[in-house]
Amino acid sequence: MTGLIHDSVDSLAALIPDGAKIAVPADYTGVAMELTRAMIRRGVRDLYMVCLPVTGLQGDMLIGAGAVKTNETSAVTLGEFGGAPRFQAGIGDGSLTIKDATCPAIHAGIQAAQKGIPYMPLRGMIGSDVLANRDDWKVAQNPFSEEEDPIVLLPAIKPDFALIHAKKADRHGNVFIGIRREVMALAGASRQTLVTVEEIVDGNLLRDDTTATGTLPALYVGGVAEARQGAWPLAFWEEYPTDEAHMASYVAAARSPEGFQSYVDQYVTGGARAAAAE
Amino acid sequence: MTGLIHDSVDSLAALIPDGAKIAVPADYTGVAMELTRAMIRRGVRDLYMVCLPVTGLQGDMLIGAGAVKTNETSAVTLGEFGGAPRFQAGIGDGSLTIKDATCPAIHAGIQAAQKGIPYMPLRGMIGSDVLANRDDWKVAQNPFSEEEDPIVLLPAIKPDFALIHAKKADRHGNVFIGIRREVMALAGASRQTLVTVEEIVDGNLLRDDTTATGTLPALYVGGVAEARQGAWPLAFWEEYPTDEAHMASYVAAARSPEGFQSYVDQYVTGGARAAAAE
Amino acid sequence: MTDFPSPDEIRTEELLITIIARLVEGCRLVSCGASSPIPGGGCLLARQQSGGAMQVNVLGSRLNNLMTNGGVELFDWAAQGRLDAFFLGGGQIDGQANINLVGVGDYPQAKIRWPGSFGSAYLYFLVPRVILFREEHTRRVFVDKVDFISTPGTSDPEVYRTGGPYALVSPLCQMGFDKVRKKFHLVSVHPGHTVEEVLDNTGFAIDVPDHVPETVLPDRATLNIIRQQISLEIAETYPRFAAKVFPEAVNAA
Amino acid sequence: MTDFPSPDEIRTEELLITIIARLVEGCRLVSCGASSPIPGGGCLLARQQSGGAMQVNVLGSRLNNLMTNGGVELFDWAAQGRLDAFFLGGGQIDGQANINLVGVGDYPQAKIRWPGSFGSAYLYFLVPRVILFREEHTRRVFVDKVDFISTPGTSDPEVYRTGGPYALVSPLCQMGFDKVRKKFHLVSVHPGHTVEEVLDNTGFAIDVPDHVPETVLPDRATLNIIRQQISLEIAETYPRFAAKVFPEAVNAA
Repeated sequence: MTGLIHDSVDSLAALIPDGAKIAVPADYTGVAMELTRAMIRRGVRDLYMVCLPVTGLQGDMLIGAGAVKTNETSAVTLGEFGGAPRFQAGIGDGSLTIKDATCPAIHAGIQAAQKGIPYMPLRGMIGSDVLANRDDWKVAQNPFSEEEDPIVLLPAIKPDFALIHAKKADRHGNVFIGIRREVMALAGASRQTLVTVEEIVDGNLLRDDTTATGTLPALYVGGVAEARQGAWPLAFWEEYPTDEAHMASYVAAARSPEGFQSYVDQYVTGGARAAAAE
Repeated sequence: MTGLIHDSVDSLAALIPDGAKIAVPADYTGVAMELTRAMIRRGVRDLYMVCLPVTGLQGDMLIGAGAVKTNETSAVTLGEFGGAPRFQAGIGDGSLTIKDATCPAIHAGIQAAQKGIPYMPLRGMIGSDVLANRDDWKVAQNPFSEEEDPIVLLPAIKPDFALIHAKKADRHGNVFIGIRREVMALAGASRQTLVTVEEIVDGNLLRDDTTATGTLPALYVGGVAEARQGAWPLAFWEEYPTDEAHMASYVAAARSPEGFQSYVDQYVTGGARAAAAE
Repeated sequence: MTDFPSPDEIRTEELLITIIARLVEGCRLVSCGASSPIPGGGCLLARQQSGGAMQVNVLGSRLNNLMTNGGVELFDWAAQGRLDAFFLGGGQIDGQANINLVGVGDYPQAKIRWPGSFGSAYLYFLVPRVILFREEHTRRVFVDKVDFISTPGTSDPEVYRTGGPYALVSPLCQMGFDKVRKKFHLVSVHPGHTVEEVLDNTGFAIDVPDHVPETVLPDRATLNIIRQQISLEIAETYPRFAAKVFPEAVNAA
Repeated sequence: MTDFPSPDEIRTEELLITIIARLVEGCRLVSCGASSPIPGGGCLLARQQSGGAMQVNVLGSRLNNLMTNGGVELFDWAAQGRLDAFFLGGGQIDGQANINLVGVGDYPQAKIRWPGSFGSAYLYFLVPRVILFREEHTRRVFVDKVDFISTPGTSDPEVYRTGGPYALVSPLCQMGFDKVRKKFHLVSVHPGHTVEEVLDNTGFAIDVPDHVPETVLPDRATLNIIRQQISLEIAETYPRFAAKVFPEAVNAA
């Protein structure tokens, strides 16, 4: 495999056209925050953002920057730092179309795409307003039951791009994801996976017995760029913790559109990110 | 977790009652051959044997010993050693009920059980005699298509026991399966997983970062017993190769019921196994 | 004879951990969700008391993580029937045990928007003992009717449902839920609180028996386990919670 | 000018590897199945010639394994549209490209029982270039009508099908398949063999053009790559095949 390694995260962000369907993971999986900033710099618009199964700062910033038209998610939250202010504002003024889901339903839609099947049945949800507000979901009789047995059918979710941050990749484009197995489903479901990594390493991760089990093969990968501290200010695996002071300052700034814009000016389009991440 | 570690493979085999639905993996996953011999020693009967997705010597021996009533599989073969003689004989005299499948259909049935859903749709199969002979499979319209779009629906496969051989387990019952990820699906689908291992080790495999990714947590496990060379005469991972001379002698013996019985007398109920495995 | 400390020796968090441990007793596998230090502590206490028979998955923990198949594995456990207990909160919980994690006002343009339903619309159906837990017991939380049903408390008989509300635990009381009558009932009131206080702060009707017992406190042995052992186990995942509630243990460690 | 060796310098296996490499040219991802040294060799040769653009998964190989998600991953690739080529054999293959991997005689109590259908009933529907490959070209294998359809050569238009028969390769010839006419046609006959020999040994009717070309041999550069490099790559998974077909390379290594 050649040509998967990009020189910059901005070059990776340039692969994502306006209107793309992107999939992003929960914070524990590894969030490509540097790529998120590059997407905002490039001014991407009209994204359909699927969260597997929830999002936080990444989603809030993309929403705040006006990059997201529709958000399919089970939750948007900054966790102990509180509600996601730009998400809440987007809901409140109707500028964001929300498709509320429940975590396993998004997993099932992604797994359906991974398996190349048009839909997957799933238990639960019947009688909830989550289901009542999803006209793209169906309820049907379980064909293997002789009793009345309704079950929800969830259409496959097929993102154009999955966006993740991981620990390392080799020059072939194989990516070490360790125990974050949801990346396999996300990558299988998506047309291609764009990856930032803490480090690009020599060798072949698939040929090393200690890494192969936790490696996403390059055949799923559309591009890789090195981004040290690339999940900042979020925590990344066991590698580094959340930058709590920065998160608090984000929440304070993002309460207003103007505050959010000045945060972007400072940390996304301006030069303050590198300094803050040190 | 306490009490998952058994002193002997025969004690593990005693957990499997007559009539149980067992699931066994393909040779590359790790086949519990010592446990298979213990099951034949105990004289287990009327098993429903599901193969994920195929079997070889293990299935042929269980069939030859009269332990299997029904076999759901995509193939039974001894690979380069030829056809599986007791399987062929069981088919020929009608004593074995065969449910022919195709590999991904068994994977899908097992994954449906892993996800706790009653069935999973899957592409392919339409127009095949595999499908035509499976009255437990259904074909239905894809409810998400406005065109005519038939798709096969496969019921969940819920084994009572999955039987595997693995490299090591800790005393808590966590089992190292490495890159053999199909074990996760098999274990999730099955009521419990019975495991033989080359070695029982100290410590906790889930807490060691280098092993956690490839570890089946004890919560799926019904029992573990140490069985060094427990896949013999089959190859096991990169650990040891097929005992080719022994396989050839099995194939020669198993051509007739008498030859099979004398093989069993020698290597299963007799004491020759230990010597041969050296 | 069991040695009980006096109520004023016991922190509310310690009492809640004790109650939760009782509620998950006998389970084989329990898990708590994100941002759940008290449920996590209750599960870890129950595991300690089970003598190893119970397995506990703490989301976000490295030492008490039992998931090696990605974020979906918790949900698969539930559908497989392996997960015996889980915890749900809610911006609103109503008298029929419906839960709202989405918002207040008309959907989707809610006046107040919360994060979203997470796994509630699934786990509530499939986990036999779902314990409703909130640290705020007010009429704002416990409402007559939720504005949005993230997940319903009960289902019609044709709906596949092996799980549902098992108990409600708050800083004031413990309630049970009758699935046939679709109604909560008061099980016990915590020391220092009264039935009237519960009723005043609950926006839905509940059944109150003639005699409402006081919640049994942890005995001294249990309290010692919480303070000396469970505190540190919680601290791995929730350092700030542990430092606040168990400063002695955290500082000594 | 390209340097071609004479036919008698080339082993049948080397010719077949060359043909297969041509048939998978331009693919992004190809895989061969179990017990497939010649398809495996063809894929590895094609990868070498692609300059790194093609990825090859060899089942059973450690060095050329691209699967890290269990045995199901190959099938998931196919359904995802990532897998461009695969290989199928068959105890019987008929003139409509139906494949029988199950047995001869009435089902299920077959007179002759083969192992079973493996993944054929799925991959044949979803892999654009399925190459039918048998080392035996006889009327026993290439029959008018199979006794059991493990997987059908064609499907009705309403059936979701992105894949199917792309070519048939045997030691005698290469055929193509017309999905509309549901019929094989002769593409080329290997040096040393004739159209008559093909027809005599084929139990189904095939279209034969007026002029049937001779199969183009590998040029000397390609042959050197096969003998010096591909031979050793195959040997990792198929040592006995490699030792038999490429004794010089294997002994030298």
